Amino acid sequence: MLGPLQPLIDMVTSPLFLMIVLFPGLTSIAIIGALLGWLERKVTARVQLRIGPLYASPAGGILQMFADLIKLSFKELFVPENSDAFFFIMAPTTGLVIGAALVGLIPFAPGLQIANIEVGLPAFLAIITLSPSLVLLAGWSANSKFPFIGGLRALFQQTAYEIPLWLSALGVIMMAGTLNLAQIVAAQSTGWFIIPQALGAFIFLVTSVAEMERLPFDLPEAESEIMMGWQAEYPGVLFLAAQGPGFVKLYAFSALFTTIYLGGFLGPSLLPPLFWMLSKTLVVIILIMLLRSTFPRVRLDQLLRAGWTTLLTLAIVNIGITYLLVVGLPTF
Amino acid sequence: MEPLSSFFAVSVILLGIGIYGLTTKRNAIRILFSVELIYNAANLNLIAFARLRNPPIVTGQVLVLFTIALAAMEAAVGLSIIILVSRLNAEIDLSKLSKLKG
Amino acid sequence: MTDLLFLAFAAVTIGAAILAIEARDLVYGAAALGIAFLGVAGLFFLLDAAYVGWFQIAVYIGAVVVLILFTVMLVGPKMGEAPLGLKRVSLLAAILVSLLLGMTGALANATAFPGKDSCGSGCDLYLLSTSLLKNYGVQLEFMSLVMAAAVIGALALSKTDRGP
Amino acid sequence: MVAQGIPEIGAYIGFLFVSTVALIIVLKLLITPRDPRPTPEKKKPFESGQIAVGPGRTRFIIQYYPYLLMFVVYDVIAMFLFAWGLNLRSLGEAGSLPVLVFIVVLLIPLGYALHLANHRENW
Repeated sequence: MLGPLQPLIDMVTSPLFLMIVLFPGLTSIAIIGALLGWLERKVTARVQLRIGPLYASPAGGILQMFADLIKLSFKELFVPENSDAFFFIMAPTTGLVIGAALVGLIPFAPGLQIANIEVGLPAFLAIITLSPSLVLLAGWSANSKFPFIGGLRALFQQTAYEIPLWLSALGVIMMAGTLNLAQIVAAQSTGWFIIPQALGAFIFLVTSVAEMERLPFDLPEAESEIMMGWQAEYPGVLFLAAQGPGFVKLYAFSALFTTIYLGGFLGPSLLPPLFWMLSKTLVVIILIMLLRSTFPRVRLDQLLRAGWTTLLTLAIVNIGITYLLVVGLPTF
Repeated sequence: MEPLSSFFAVSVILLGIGIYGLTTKRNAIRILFSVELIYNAANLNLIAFARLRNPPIVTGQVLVLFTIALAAMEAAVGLSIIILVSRLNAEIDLSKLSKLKG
Repeated sequence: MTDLLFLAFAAVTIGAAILAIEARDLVYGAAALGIAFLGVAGLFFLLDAAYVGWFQIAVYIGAVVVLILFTVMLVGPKMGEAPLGLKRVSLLAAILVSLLLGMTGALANATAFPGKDSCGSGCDLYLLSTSLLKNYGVQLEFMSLVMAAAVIGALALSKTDRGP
Repeated sequence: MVAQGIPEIGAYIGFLFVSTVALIIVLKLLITPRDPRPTPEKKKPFESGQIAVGPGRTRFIIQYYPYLLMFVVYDVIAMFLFAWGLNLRSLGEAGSLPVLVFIVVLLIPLGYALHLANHRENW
């Protein structure tokens, strides 16, 4: 009876499709992104002795971001004059896809991973490198001053912090001897990598905050200087598409930090692995949010110089320490 | 499974496009694009030919790592030269840059 | 499935390569070049060279295309747009390209090339690493010298005595 | 089962891309007002309430260009080091010697770049 529909039903009920659409996939990304927005506003408000979102639901305004989302969706959509319409629309959309693609590489629990590829960690980092060119194109396409300055700042900042990010992740690879994220988690069953890799974890956290363009490294958007930077001209849904990757990247980077330094889904078997993974990720997210409300913004030249001198040197020192830990003292 | 020859076909077409750009364009940046396309054609060929061996060998991939690195260096130096030339001459059309002819 | 993926990647690569050469605006040309690199990376994945594919994405699209886009925006997208005016050369190039395409047709018909089967040890990541360091260690040193020369040369070239 | 290539991540990215584009198109069709003609003032570039003067793509930050060049080179180096790091245990000390020389040689241009940076005002 179902004859012609059978392949379709098979496809929809296959585990991969369910993963893509439901858990680590699209629906969860949208919901988690909105909840992270709420959490960030609440945490920042608590640090600054304010109340934060309050009205949009019975439970402390937890639906505030969903309300904002609906409001933004109903704003009028237009393209500013003299701007390059193709790149203006394509850049934030592709940026959203790239941000969301990161989540697919993370093992949330044994078997609960969309793509378990052999070179998972370089794949994650290589997908990250696609975002500077998109941000530059977005800033260029608007043909306006603030977006262009913001795009250039984003370009320099993200390229400067990518190298320390790669080199701090190299320490984990040297310890684990594999590039596969699930196997990196398995290698931590004898001890989390944050203890031998404390320096690397610190560099990774700082550089990933810079890659996400969050305070204290939010120069590309700096509201008080260049009015949201490269996002200044975006109306309605496109503004949503430009803002969304920030929260999705926060989620993905925190999950990656948990995976490679905090033992991922490993934990006492009283509770399911997924619980350990998500609770550790939540701790990392709250840590990054507290960074935001604690430190003041830095200047662009200070930022770039710190990235290319201090952090790069620390990353190379970390590689040396890891080499000694794994191979032992050289015997020339 | 498509035969490996189709990969060679893509490689040859890329090479053709690169040579076409190299011969007809006079913009320095456009010529750099053509060179990069030719590099990519060569890389594709190397990897496909490494798969052609029975059993396949890994040397092709190692060579491609070196080629990609060299192409990146070439782009870095080439683009610095282009920026310098455009500052000195306000022009990057290679047919009009004839100062060195004396 | 692989057939469809191969056709998609090949079409994207070739179309984007043509666009990169022919696009009126250089910014579009640079973006198309990035997409062509992405297509080549996809072909690398189909040949089971996953590490090289991600290397290609990180280096070419992450770094080289960004540098090209920055340079194009700095130099000005419209600068250096000379009319072609090279009828004979372009005719020669067209003949050359069609010869190459004809060779392609001959290649595609040849039965000398077997279909690709399982890759086995030819695509092993650890073997790649060992081969790179054990058999090509000296070449790696020369590579580092080339890189050092390239950085120093590029920095010296872009050094300006004037202010920004 | 560890997959070598892309089928899964490719399907995921493709699905994401198609659904995002579809979402945007559908939302645009659903949402845009009946008479979607923005007024000329609305389409002007944003400049904090002022009327924009001069070209939009202005104030090019050129002084950090050397950082971009260094990024290209160090990206390549990081990828080479990844290929070394994953096999460190079996390579051991003898196999790692080329990479140690590699790292030392590449610290020279970094030193040169930072030497330049100290002699310039901005970076």
